[in-house]
Amino acid sequence: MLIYCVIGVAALISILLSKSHNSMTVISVLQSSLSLGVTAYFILYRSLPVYYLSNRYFFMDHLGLYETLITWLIFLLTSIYASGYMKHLIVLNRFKKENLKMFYFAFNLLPINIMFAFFSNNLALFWVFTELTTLVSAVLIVLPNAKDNIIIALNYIFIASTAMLFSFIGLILLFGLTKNSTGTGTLNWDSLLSIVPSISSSVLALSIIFIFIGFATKSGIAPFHTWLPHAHAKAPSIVSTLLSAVLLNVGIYGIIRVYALVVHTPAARIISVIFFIFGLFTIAVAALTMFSQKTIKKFIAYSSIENMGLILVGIAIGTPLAMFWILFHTLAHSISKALLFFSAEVIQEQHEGLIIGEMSDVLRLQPFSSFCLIIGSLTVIGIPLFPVFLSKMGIVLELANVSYILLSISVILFFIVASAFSVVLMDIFSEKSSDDEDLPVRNATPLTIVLPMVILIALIFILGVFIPQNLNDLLIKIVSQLGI
Amino acid sequence: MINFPYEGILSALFVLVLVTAAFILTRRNILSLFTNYAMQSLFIAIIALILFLKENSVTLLVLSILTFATRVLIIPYVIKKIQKLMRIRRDVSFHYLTPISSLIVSIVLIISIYYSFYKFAANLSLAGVSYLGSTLGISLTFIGMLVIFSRKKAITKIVGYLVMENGVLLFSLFFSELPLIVEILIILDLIMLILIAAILAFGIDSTLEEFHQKINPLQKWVKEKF
Amino acid sequence: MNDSTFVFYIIFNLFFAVIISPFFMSLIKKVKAYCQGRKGPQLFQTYYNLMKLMKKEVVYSSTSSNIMRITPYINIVVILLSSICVPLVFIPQSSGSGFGNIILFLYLLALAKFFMALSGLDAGSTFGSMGSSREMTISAVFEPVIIIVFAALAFVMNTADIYRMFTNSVNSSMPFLNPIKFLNSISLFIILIVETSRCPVDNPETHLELTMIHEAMLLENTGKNLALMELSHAIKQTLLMALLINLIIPYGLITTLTFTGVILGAFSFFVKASIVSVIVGVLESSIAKSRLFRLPILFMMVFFFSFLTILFEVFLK
Amino acid sequence: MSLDTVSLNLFIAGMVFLLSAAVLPLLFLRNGKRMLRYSSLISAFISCLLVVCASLPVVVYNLKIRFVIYTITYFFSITCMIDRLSAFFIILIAVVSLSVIIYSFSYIEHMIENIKKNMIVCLICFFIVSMIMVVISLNMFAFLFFWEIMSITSFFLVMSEYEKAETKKAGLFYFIMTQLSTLFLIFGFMAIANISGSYNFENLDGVSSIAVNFIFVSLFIGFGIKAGIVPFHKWLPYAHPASPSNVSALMSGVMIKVAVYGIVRYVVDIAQPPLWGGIFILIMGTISALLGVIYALKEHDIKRLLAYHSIENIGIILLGVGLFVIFTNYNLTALATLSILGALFHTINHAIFKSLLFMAAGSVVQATGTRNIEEMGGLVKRMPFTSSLFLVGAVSISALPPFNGFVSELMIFLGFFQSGALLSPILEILMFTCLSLFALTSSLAAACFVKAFGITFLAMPRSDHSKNAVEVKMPMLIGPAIPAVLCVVLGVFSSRIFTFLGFDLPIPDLLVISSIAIISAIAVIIIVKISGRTKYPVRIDETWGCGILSQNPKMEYTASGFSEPIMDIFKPVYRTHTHIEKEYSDKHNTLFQKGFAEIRLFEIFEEYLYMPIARFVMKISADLAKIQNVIEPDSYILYTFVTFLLLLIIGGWFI
Repeated sequence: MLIYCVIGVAALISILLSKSHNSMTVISVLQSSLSLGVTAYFILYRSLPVYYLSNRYFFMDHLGLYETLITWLIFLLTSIYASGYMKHLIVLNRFKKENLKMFYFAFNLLPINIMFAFFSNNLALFWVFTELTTLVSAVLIVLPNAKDNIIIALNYIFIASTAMLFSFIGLILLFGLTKNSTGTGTLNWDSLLSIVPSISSSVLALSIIFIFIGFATKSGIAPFHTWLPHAHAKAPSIVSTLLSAVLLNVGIYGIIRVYALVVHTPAARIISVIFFIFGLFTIAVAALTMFSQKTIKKFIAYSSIENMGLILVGIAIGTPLAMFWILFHTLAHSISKALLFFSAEVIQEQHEGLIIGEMSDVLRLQPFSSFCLIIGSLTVIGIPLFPVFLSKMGIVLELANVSYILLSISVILFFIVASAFSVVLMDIFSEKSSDDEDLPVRNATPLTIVLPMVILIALIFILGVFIPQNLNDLLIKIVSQLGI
Repeated sequence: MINFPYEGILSALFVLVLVTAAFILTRRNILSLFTNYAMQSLFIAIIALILFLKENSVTLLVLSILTFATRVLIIPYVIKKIQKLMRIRRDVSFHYLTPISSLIVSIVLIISIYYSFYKFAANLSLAGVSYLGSTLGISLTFIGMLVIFSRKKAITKIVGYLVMENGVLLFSLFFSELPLIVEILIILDLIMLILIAAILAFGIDSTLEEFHQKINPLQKWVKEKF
Repeated sequence: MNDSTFVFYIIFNLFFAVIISPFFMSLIKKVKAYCQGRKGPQLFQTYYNLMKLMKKEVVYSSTSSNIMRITPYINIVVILLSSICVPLVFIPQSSGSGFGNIILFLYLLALAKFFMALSGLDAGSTFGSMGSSREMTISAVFEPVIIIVFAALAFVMNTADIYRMFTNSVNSSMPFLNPIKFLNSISLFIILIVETSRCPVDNPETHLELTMIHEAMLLENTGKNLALMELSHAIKQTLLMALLINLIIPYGLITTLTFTGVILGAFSFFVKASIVSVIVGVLESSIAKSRLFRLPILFMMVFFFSFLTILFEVFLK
Repeated sequence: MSLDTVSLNLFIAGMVFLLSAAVLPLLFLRNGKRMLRYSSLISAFISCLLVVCASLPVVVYNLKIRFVIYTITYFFSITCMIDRLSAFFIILIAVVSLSVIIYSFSYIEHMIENIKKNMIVCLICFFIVSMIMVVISLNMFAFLFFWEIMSITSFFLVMSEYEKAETKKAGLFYFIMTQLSTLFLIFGFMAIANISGSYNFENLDGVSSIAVNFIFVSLFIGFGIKAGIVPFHKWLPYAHPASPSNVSALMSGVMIKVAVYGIVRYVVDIAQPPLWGGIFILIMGTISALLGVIYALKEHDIKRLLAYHSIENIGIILLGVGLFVIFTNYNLTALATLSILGALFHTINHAIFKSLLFMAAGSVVQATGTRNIEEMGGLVKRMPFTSSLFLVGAVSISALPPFNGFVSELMIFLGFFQSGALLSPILEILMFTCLSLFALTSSLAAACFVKAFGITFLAMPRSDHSKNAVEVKMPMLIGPAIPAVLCVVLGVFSSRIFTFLGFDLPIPDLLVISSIAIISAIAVIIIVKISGRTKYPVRIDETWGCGILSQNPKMEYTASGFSEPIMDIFKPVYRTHTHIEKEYSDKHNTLFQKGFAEIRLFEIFEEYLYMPIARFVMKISADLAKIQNVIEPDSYILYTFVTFLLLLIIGGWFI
């Protein structure tokens, strides 16, 4: 735990001191690779969970480490991608040179923040860190040189923090309940795990709903998802990658932790019904809005909302197998979402300003990134050779045991999503106006932009067909630790 | 301690808090909004003080001092300073709800939350004043949200958010105080949030270049501090 | 033992069909001539025509491909094969090779028609292609009707093999005038008219471009090709007449191979077939050719008759 | 080494070859050298051979080889079983892909970019692998796994010429329909998993009828969409013409059969559908057959014509399956085996002659550069081999005797004929109408192929493309030659094959018949030679045109002219609507200046079934998008406010 703090603080200070752009990217790459190494070491060799501080506010358990692993992986790839990408933005004068230092400071602060959120045993502490991530990501959104970024950032802060306030009320309720039943109230997750069965179920359900509202907004569940598409469309792609691949996981992590508390109590029935309603509503809204999206990044944002809805449905099922596939799905989704955003950004820059219908010769101008876009969207739809197929099939199998109507609704919604993807991809790729001579100049894609995409494709192909043994054991350990 | 009628004073303070909330809902002049907010925080600090006198747990005392310091002094000062830069005087336009209808909605809100919480009060052994206090806390949060979406200007939305924050504090006072460290962290987080929201609000109303010039001195100011 | 009789049957049936069928063609021409008050050609005229055509020179059009060259041979071979399917005089024991299958017989005729239509198209002249287009239209609409008639027959005789059908009709003691036999005979007679493109469907005599269908396809054939086509047309007519005769009035038909039986059977078939061709000749000269798009109504009538046979059979039983 | 281990090793060796053939072009995507593609195609060729000899013994000796290839997690495992039915389908797939691979040796060289050439070779190999794996997968997960890979690889193959606008529509249509079919399959499989507990295809005969009915309907629709049964057939006439010919040969020859495999596997093995199920299949089969051939008649694009004919033949196969179900419900086992064998034999026949026709059509399209038969003609002289191959295909598809199409349609006919006396009167009338419609279909098919062959190949070339068309290179002739030979062999030796496999069926022995035909042909030629000795040699002269001087192509019959009488008889089915535009030179619309008139065929299914649903979904998504496009936060916070309140109040009362 301390190692992380040391790496983080060192990175932050060195960014404040460093002057040139390259040094900042090198620092962020270094920080992320180091922390990734440390997390991998912890997962493989340390006996978990480990508790810190006297009042056990921080702890490291398998779920936390798994999510941190995903965070640092995505952050490493984004920082490699960022070097080439930021230069491009500065050249195009869409990013002020002097803001760069602040941008990189916030850019490095965000994963540290998220990591601490994952390591906080105390739910209130987790709440604080999630609130901080909203602020830091708002700063990241606002920095590029565009007017309506500010409105969107403000919009994001308001929606997220108002909802978080409600989940804070839920926390207070929970704290009061534990105080009534055991004298001294506690919000530490592991002690809660033992106290909760003894609490009266109706108030517990109410507090869980309150908490769920906050975290649902953070992870883009249906009626509260409205900030997500705008934030993703306007923010620079590295920020929107972090937002959708990592930040949404924080919300889902919170919901999983809270649901794990309540899964064996009588309140679980009402909670899973509400989760089902919200989950299916999210998939429906996202699936239907996808058809008429005009910018690629907004379209991808809606597909992440759809995936979050799917994860919520998976959580609502509540069986250990469903939870196994949910965790696998978060990893698969983060990877494919990162790949989609990277390739979408390259295509968007190549055809800057053009909406989906008007782009022509996309495949010939940027062959590699359009290939990645196709692979990414195929992964998200759930085509066999890719990982999401396994998780979707797993969830569908579990749904079949729960109830048949839910299964039919969700399978029909997956079908609508797949057709939405095909409609949009057709619009992007099939326009071919000019012949070879007067093709517009092709944006150079330096190695730093291509490398992360290649790594991501390799990861997707590996995960699609073969689940590594220690990943499998890690997920099984998480599920057993959550007590589902 | 002298056992003068706590319930009477507390209910009086509740009324005062709700009156300030009503004012925030309806007032057009921004400066008066800030003063209303400061008074509301003052009342809540007093409530905390009385609760401390009633149950004399140290955290309550520290809490009331803290709320007094931050919510009555520092935050209004920061907002006023930012507001001076923005040179906006009045937030005229309303959205979705006119002042009258927003007041009616808040009344309905308070009643419905009171009744919907009735079931829980039974098995939470919440009696009289503290039950009223916690339901008022939640309804104050909802009123804060009402302010956010019914006012056009960003600065008034920030004040709305602060009112919600007060509501949460009120609820935690009556329902169950959280450990002190958590409270402090939440207040820190609140300050950070208000700072950034205010800068953004300023950014919306001025042109882009001005916004970036303003940000740079702020960056330098932040750098000197740390 | 029955293999050798089957071989003898094949050779006999083939030669018998080849020899007597041109006679019926000229008989029908003679009857039509008498109806129109003129003397008409002598009875063996068709034989002389065939011999003459054999000696004539063969002319191929420049645009035609080798489809034109192979179609006459395919036509004659297919018709000879189908003549084996329909026993004219004596019925062999059903051999293993399943020769008698009705659908095989029908589709052999369809194969002949298919190649004749292609050769019509091959020359590239509008007459030929119009003929083949009309021929395919009629066959497209009429073939299902023929299958329904055969299905009704198969349903009545509960077998799909022509040999067993004929043996059943010979042995069965059905009285002459029962309704099923009557309906069958009408539908078979109409099939004979349509398949050999007689009057209401198509006018065999004329060479006026608009009215001829069957003749249009043969327009480009010359010399021995024309002879072969004419011969196969004649044999087809005999086979269809045989189907009609042997099912409805099977008196001359024999199942055991005796010398006198064969002679008598052949003679009785000859008499019966000439009676039928006289009827055809009289019918042809009494009706005018109907418009192409009025034909489906005629076909519906046959469909209706076979539907009736099935209903009678189902409800009578 | 017992027989099944030998065939198993052969099969695995085949699969390894095929996978290596697929991966090879991927590694060198950009280089254009032909040797790369040839080597991968050769290895694919060898693998097909291996797979055929692996599955032959299984069919003959009715073995059952069960093996597990790979387990991803403990219950998602790819378990496979090769039994007689799947081995039969493997042979079908392997034979057709064998000929298509040879055909693609030179067909692919005509494409332009190197990437596209390599990509197509790789995707074709993946496509074949996925189809073979679908046919042998025992586990539900494996079935869906390969089913989706099959759809995706074929989708990319259809999209290979993505520049054209029509490929975009075809690709979109195809992708959505395949996803729809997977949706229904998931329903069916989940229901089976719920009832039978295990994820393998277990026999669930003793099960309550409601569940079995639901499973039957959802699986039938799922497989029906992929097979192209009438209400769901609309993607087929778009996807096949848009994809390159060797791909459409593979798709319509083989992919549709994989869907038929699904239906047959369900009907034969998993659960016996009830009587009404059999009638349902029979009716769907008749409708698809009839509408398939009627729409084919109006088509002038050669590949769309062939695509519609695939729908017709699928209908015929379904007829056989429907008869099988009805007969088993009345437990007439002899007739049941006859009709199911007829259906399966027609599946392999259709696979063979349809791939032959598509390949021949592909070479014609490549030689003349256009797909419209109205611009072709006179190709028989310029491309003799391709036209003779097309002729063989045309004759066998219109079910004429010596070829294989005739035998399978004959078996289904016999099924109908002999069903007469045994069933209840109402069923009797249904059988009678289906028989008449089936007969109508096969006669219309013959008419349609006379038109297709006659107008495309015979008479004079109607445009200068077809005037300077030139015969295609060798591989593009050997490719189709294999199925042509198979058409003849399967046709002639059909009854011998059936007796060898242990079924005795009342079908005629075409071997004896064709030998007699050859003898009589020789006899006729000799007689004609003797009697026809004329002085004059054969003379080549002008076609007789009632005295006009020179024949010009304008005077020839066109395809629409040829099929116009038939279309006139079936006018109510086509429901053409005329579209007239007039322009007048003065404002009172009195002086007519110029105009444009057109008879447009009304796409019933597209207008009434597909388009309304698409428009409805698009409208909803437009409204939803409009709500969420606003930048200001107010409306969003209002939504959250309302949701919180509702949750709280409802929560308060209900919990």
